[in-house]
Amino acid sequence: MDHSSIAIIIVGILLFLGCFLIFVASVGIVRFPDFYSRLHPAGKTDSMGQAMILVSLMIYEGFTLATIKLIIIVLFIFIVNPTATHALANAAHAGGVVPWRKGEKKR
Amino acid sequence: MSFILTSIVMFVFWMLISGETGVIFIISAIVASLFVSFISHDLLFPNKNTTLSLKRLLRLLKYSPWLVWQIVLANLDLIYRTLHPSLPIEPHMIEIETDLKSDTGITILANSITLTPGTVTVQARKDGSFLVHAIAHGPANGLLKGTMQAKIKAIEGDEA
Amino acid sequence: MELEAIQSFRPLYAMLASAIGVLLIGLSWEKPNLREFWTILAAVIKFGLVVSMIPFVLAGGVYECSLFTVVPGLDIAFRVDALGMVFAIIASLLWIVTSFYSIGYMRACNEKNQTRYFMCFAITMTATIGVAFSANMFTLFLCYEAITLATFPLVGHKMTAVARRGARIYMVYLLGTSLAFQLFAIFLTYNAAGTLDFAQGGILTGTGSTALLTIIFILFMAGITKAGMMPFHNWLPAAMVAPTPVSALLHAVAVVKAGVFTVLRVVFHIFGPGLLDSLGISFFAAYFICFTIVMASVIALTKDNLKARLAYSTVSQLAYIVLGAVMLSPSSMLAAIIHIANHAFSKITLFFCAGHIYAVTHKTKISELGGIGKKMPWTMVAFFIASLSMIGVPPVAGFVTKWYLAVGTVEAENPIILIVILVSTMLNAAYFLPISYKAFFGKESPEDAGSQQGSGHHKVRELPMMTIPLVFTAIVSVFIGIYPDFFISLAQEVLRP
Amino acid sequence: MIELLDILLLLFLVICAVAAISMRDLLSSTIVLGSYSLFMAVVWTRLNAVDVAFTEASVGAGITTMLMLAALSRTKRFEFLYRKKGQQEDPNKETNPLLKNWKRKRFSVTKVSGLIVVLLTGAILIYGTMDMPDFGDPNSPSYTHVATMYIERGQPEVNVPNLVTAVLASYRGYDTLGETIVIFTAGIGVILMLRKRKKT
Amino acid sequence: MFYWAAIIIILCAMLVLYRAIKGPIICDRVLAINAIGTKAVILIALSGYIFERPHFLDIALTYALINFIATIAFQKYREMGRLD
Amino acid sequence: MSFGPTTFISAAGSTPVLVIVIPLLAAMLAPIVSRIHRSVGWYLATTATFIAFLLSLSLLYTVIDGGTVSYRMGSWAPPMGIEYVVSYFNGFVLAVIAFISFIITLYGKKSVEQEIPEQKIPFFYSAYLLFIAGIMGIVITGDIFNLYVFVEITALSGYALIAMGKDRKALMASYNYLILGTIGATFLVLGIGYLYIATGTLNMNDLMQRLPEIYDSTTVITAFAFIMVGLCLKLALFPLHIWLPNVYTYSPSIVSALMAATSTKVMAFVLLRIMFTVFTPEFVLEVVPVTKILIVMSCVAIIMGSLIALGQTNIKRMLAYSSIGQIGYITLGAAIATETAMTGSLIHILNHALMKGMLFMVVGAVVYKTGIVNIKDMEGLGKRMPWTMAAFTIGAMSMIGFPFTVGFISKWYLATGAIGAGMWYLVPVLLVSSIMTAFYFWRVVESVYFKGRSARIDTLKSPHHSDEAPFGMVVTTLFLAGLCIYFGLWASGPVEVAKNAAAFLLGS
Amino acid sequence: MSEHIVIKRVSNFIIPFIQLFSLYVIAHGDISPGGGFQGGVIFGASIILYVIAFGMKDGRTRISEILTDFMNSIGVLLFAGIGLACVIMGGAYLEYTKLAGSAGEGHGSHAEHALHLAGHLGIYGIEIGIGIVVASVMITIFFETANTQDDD
Amino acid sequence: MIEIILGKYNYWIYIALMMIGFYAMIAKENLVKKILGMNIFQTGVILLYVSISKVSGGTVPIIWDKGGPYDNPLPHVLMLTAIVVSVSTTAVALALIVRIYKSYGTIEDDQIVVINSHDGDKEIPSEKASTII
Ligand code: NA
Ligand code: NA
Repeated sequence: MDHSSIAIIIVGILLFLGCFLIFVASVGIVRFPDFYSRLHPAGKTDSMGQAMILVSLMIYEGFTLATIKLIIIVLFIFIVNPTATHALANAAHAGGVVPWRKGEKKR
Repeated sequence: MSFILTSIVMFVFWMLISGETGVIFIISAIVASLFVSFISHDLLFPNKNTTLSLKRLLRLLKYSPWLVWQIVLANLDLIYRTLHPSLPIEPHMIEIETDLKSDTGITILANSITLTPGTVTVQARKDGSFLVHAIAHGPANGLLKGTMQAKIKAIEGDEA
Repeated sequence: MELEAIQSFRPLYAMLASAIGVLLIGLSWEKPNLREFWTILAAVIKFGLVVSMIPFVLAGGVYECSLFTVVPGLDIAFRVDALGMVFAIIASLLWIVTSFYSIGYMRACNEKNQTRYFMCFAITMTATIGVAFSANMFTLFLCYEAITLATFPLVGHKMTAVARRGARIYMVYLLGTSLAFQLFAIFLTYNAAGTLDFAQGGILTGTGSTALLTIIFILFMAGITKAGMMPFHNWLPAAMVAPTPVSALLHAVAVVKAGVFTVLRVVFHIFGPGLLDSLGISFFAAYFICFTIVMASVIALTKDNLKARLAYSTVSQLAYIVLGAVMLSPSSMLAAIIHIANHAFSKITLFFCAGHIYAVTHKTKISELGGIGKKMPWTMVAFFIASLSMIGVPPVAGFVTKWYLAVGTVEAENPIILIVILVSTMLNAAYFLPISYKAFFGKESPEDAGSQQGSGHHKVRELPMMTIPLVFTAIVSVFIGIYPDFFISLAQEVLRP
Repeated sequence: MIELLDILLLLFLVICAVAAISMRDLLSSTIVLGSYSLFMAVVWTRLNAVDVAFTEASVGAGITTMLMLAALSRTKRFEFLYRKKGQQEDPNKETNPLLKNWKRKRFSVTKVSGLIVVLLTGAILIYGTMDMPDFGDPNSPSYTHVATMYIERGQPEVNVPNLVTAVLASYRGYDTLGETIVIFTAGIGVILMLRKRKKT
Repeated sequence: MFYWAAIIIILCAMLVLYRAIKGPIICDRVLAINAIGTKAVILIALSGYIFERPHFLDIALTYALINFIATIAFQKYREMGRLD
Repeated sequence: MSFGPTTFISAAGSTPVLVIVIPLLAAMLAPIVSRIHRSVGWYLATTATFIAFLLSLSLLYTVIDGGTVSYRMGSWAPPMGIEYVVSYFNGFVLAVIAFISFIITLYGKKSVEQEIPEQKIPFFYSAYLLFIAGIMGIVITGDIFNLYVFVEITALSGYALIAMGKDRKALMASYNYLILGTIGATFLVLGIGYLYIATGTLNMNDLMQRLPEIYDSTTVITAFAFIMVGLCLKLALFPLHIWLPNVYTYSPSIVSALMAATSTKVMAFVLLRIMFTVFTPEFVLEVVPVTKILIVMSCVAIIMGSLIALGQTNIKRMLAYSSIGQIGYITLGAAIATETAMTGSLIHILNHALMKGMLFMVVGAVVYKTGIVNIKDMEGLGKRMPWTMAAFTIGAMSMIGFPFTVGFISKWYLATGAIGAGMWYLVPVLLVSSIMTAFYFWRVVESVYFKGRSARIDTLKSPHHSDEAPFGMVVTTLFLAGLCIYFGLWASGPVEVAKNAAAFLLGS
Repeated sequence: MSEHIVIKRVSNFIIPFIQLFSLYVIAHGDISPGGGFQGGVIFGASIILYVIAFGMKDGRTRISEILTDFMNSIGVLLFAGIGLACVIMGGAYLEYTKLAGSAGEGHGSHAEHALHLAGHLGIYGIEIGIGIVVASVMITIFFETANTQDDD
Repeated sequence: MIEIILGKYNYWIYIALMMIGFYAMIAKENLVKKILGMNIFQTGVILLYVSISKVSGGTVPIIWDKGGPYDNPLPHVLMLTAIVVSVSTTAVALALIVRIYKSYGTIEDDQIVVINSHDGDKEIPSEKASTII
């Protein structure tokens, strides 16, 4: 196995993991009972999946200009996504949305 | 000072995303960096004390590996909760108090909370208190232990 | 024989005389005497210019004046030939007379907006001479429409609701039909003939199918509503709301004569008698016109309002002219041309009389005219003379027309029309003679007699400013009845093959 | 484009479009339209239209949504809909007395005729596709005529590798000037309509 | 490989779209759209590699930024009822 | 940079682009320089439109002398680059548009000062100039997509201008126009797209070369249909006219005048241009029976426009419906597709621009002085505003088609063209519409002159002296009125140009 | 929004990067996707983000109304002016190579270089012009549309 | 038939998108909805154009060392313009809607018609009319 095929395998694994995370996040967004709880998969799992796919692309690409851009994208995602999640939570809170409690009806 | 620093950051950023080295591009890079710095240097470094900002940046770099690890944990936790047929969650709100003073510190903590296991920052207040939504009691307790707060307090330092 | 044609601006000058008059009248709106002076001066100059062209025209010559080309095929051009001369001479002469009469009438009745009145009058005369001297159908149409526009303010002069209504009907009929039918006919004519210039013998010969030409003819007849043919005659009685000098102008000089003149132009110089004859539509037209003649007379009989009766009389008399033209026999066509003149002088006399009666006594109904002949002898004598002309009693002008018309029916071998003419003559007598009878032998109505005794200043007196014109036109009526040679020679000039 | 990926993308777009126009809450509509726009850009990257995708990314998802939000913040959030008896009250309380007793009809002429017009238009458009070259046909007139000139001569003549930029800035630079003026005009228009009187 | 990844992501996006359309509260929709946005970013980045032309990264970067701005705008609108 | 003789020559050779760019530059400058003084905007607009007018005239003369002028943007050869083509046909329309715009600008100073809030005047003039530049761009571009761009510039500036009307209905007018205008423009761009798919080019000449061999392609036919419908929406052909009446009624006076005089006419022009110079007469006459449909639609437009105008009480709305009828004249002439009828159609672009522009200017003057828009309130206005009302009367007569006005010339060519093409049955349509026009215009003229002052006028002070509109407004209005008569009597010049243009369109 | 520390701080942090990125997009329009239009929009978006995070008043102190009004025009003037400059230099409208003037005449590599440079700078110039207009107009439109100052 | 469907179905999806937007534009009463529809309509058109540019095996029309075939750049350029027009129109339309809401208190077309019908044909307010005359 040469260097590039190892890289490809790693790329594949990361890609798969990324897709899996995104899938989980999507399921979470659909499945969780209320808005606040949905924030968790949307804010974390999604970003993580996104990052993994981008990292797989970095490895695929090798060290080029595009890799730097990918890194920058990942960094931005980690700065921006939690802020967006927070902003949404904040908006809901300001709008008087009450968190779901165990045992309530799903909404 | 913040002007020059911003210019440099911007120039480096440009060169990282561009990579072009033609004369026109370099001139453009310089002009653009100066221009952005001119209109927005106070945004990037709102704190007058730029040395402090730089110090904080270095401390933040030291902090980030731990954060990445926490994020990984958070995801594992969420995967479990999401895919479990019975959806084992007990969402609730918690209040936490910190002695963070700077906006940057509060921001980093708020986003760290959001990124890490089972917690999302709902409100971050000027006085360093936070309203957090936790997906279950486990993650909430982890946050209440205060490990993260301490680490971020270390980034912020006592200078402010 | 080729007509001798000379280029001259004289026809244009004849029009300009009144056109400049319009400006001068408008500018001297603050000084009524000066204003009226301009009117008279313009009328006299215009008449002089027209008269100056008579000898050459009588000698078979033609004045031509091509002004400019609007677009290829549409020229503004003027041309003085015998037919135009007949109309122009009547119109310009009667303008002088009418002007005097108008001055008297307007001042007697204290009408408002007199400046507008005289300006519109002058514009109307400019356009009328334009109609007379047009060298082609486009120029004629332009002037024809200008007459409509310029007379609208005259008809609606009083600006009351009734006046506006009358004026609106006037406008709707004249404008509507000319835009709908006459213009259509012009489009078709141009398309068929490639030109709109009047020419001896017509321009449409051999240009289109019989059906097309028939349609064109019908459209022309329907479109020239100024000629007052039924069923498009209603504007005439409606326009009676106008001040009487305007009615005189409409019914004797400018408007209706422009209409029948246009019919003659169409018959003689667009179609040409030859073509019309070959189309074989003229007799249908003639019967149609006979209907107008009889119907209008019958309606006139029923009218108590003097001006209304005169209006229907006009409808009937104009029909003579058109009838003469479409019968296409030499004498009938001659009758048509000279009746323009004959009817003009007689009918204007009648209207002048009606206006005079109104101005002096404020009476409009025939039933109120008992005994008026004693108070207004000059007027009623003139009225009587003009009535005779209408009926066709020698030696007054109308007789000449009827004579030639009768001869024409014989030439055309159409006894039915002859009978119609006879019937209509009787009808004419039936609605005109009672008026004179009542005027001279009828009894005054009691209120009149009472009021006359009560107050001295209400005494009826004839106004010289109005009496002189009507006496003059009555005399002319008789004169051209005795000496019809002048108009006959002009008519023969028109009809010369 | 016969691939699964593209079918899914287009399906996504259609769902978004239908949802956007049928939602009652205009804010939701705007948001769904935002996701429509996001995926539209993905379609364009699939079609290799990078510049278009870039523009859509910045305009469709960003500016348009922002402007919609701004406009909604100054008008009403909910569309007025036909309601059956007993249904929920209109969240926009009606204040205009003229409209107190006014009710919207279930099927208006506008709706029915609109549907007919739309179906007709669509049918004609589909009729027009019958003689179109197949998707991606390299022998289609649109590719063999002017496009080939741009592709072959663009780089040597204009000296710009991005052919879109070459065409946009040079060959059809005048169009682009027009486009710039369109933007300017929109700016002037909005100023004319919305700028307040300065306080004196 | 990238192609199938893209397909999975689109399917996920459709899943999330359900939430965007269903709501129930407006914040749910925004959250869903935010998640769809991240998927769009990945799809665009992946496209570049499907076609072997990594020109698309600028677009992906733009997306990440713009999506953020829209979310912040929404937050402000929800809280203040206005954007200024 | 050297400003030698080359500069002059190249600038002179660049007239086709300068005629557009100069108003554009003025539009850019207007918001900036108007900060100096509030009337600078007007001076700028006047100067720019005047220069554009001069340039368009010189362009027209160049075309008359030396034939069609082609200008290549960036020197790129046509199918690749954008080309401006000035022929007899559009050179004529360009000059008309430039002239009318100049006159209306000259007229509008006071009116704008009254109707537009002061701090918005600079932006108003900017949008105004953009509108004019857009319209002129539409006229002379030789590239079909560039046409769309200019259509949108015109449309967008138009929406803003309309919305400046004082009545709140102006807003809805603008909005409805925006929706329908966008549908029209989108149809246009769809059609252009289909054409592009079928031919691979956007240049009009090139399209004309490449289209004939694929005339029976469904793509081409659909393209044509969509372009037609799109343009008919923009030019407000009868069933698609619904946006127009409110737009003309509630816009600021000067905008009503400008739009009435230029915009729909230019769209009609584009219709002709695409029908005959992108497609060919054979296509529209034989391949697709579009002329037959268009004839029917035009007749309906002529009759319905006039009919609805009869019932109006608002003078601006009456004029608007009258415009809808008059647009039918233009399309009718095009649909008959003979040289004479086409001449009528083209000359009517000029004539209607003169008449309708002038009539709206009259209404603007009346609104300026009295605020009156209801016909009933105009009673007795003839004494108060004699010159303005004289102009109105002339305009009315021209609309009716009196033989010494421009209206007659149009009717003459349309009617003789129709008869010449064997379609004599169209003449009654023209004539009936003339009569209806006479009805609704004469009603106004009558109440203006032959009625006492309306209660509304009586409430305004100083009834004794005439209260004419400001000098600038009256003079420009009368000037156009004069032209209505001048070109009604000396029509040979424009008719000659129109005839050549018609011949050019019909490819003979 | 005094309480929204996180949003403000993060906005503060990324706005300069967005702005620089927008300039980068404009400058690289000829070799990669993007250009004046996209860059302008992104720049405008950065200001919009600022306004959303800090309010209209702060936004207007940073970018004043007069400035945007001027920039709206300046951008188009730059574009149209480059076109006009080409005309003045004896070429057709927007014929950028004519900007090389006399340096572009002749056949040598020097002349060719000058022509290339002129063409390049011309395109660059108009991209900047587009960028200015678009950014400024986007800001203007957002400011005007979002401004609730006079609303009830 | 199958070939036609396979070759053209993508066009049909674009047409479906356009028609969804078009329907909203003409049949919806809410003014904002119309604008949403307009956006969808226009993106449909843009999609049609952009799909023309695709050529099988083609790549992004940016010259690179691996060579072509490149996709047709022209529709991309045209559609940049179309997007710009679309956003400009949207901006103007939204500004109008804001004004309409301020003066009518509603943004439903049919409600505004009702309000307008009660408005009558009012005169154009003329500030100076009374002072000048
Ligand atoms: Na229009
Ligand atoms: Na580019």
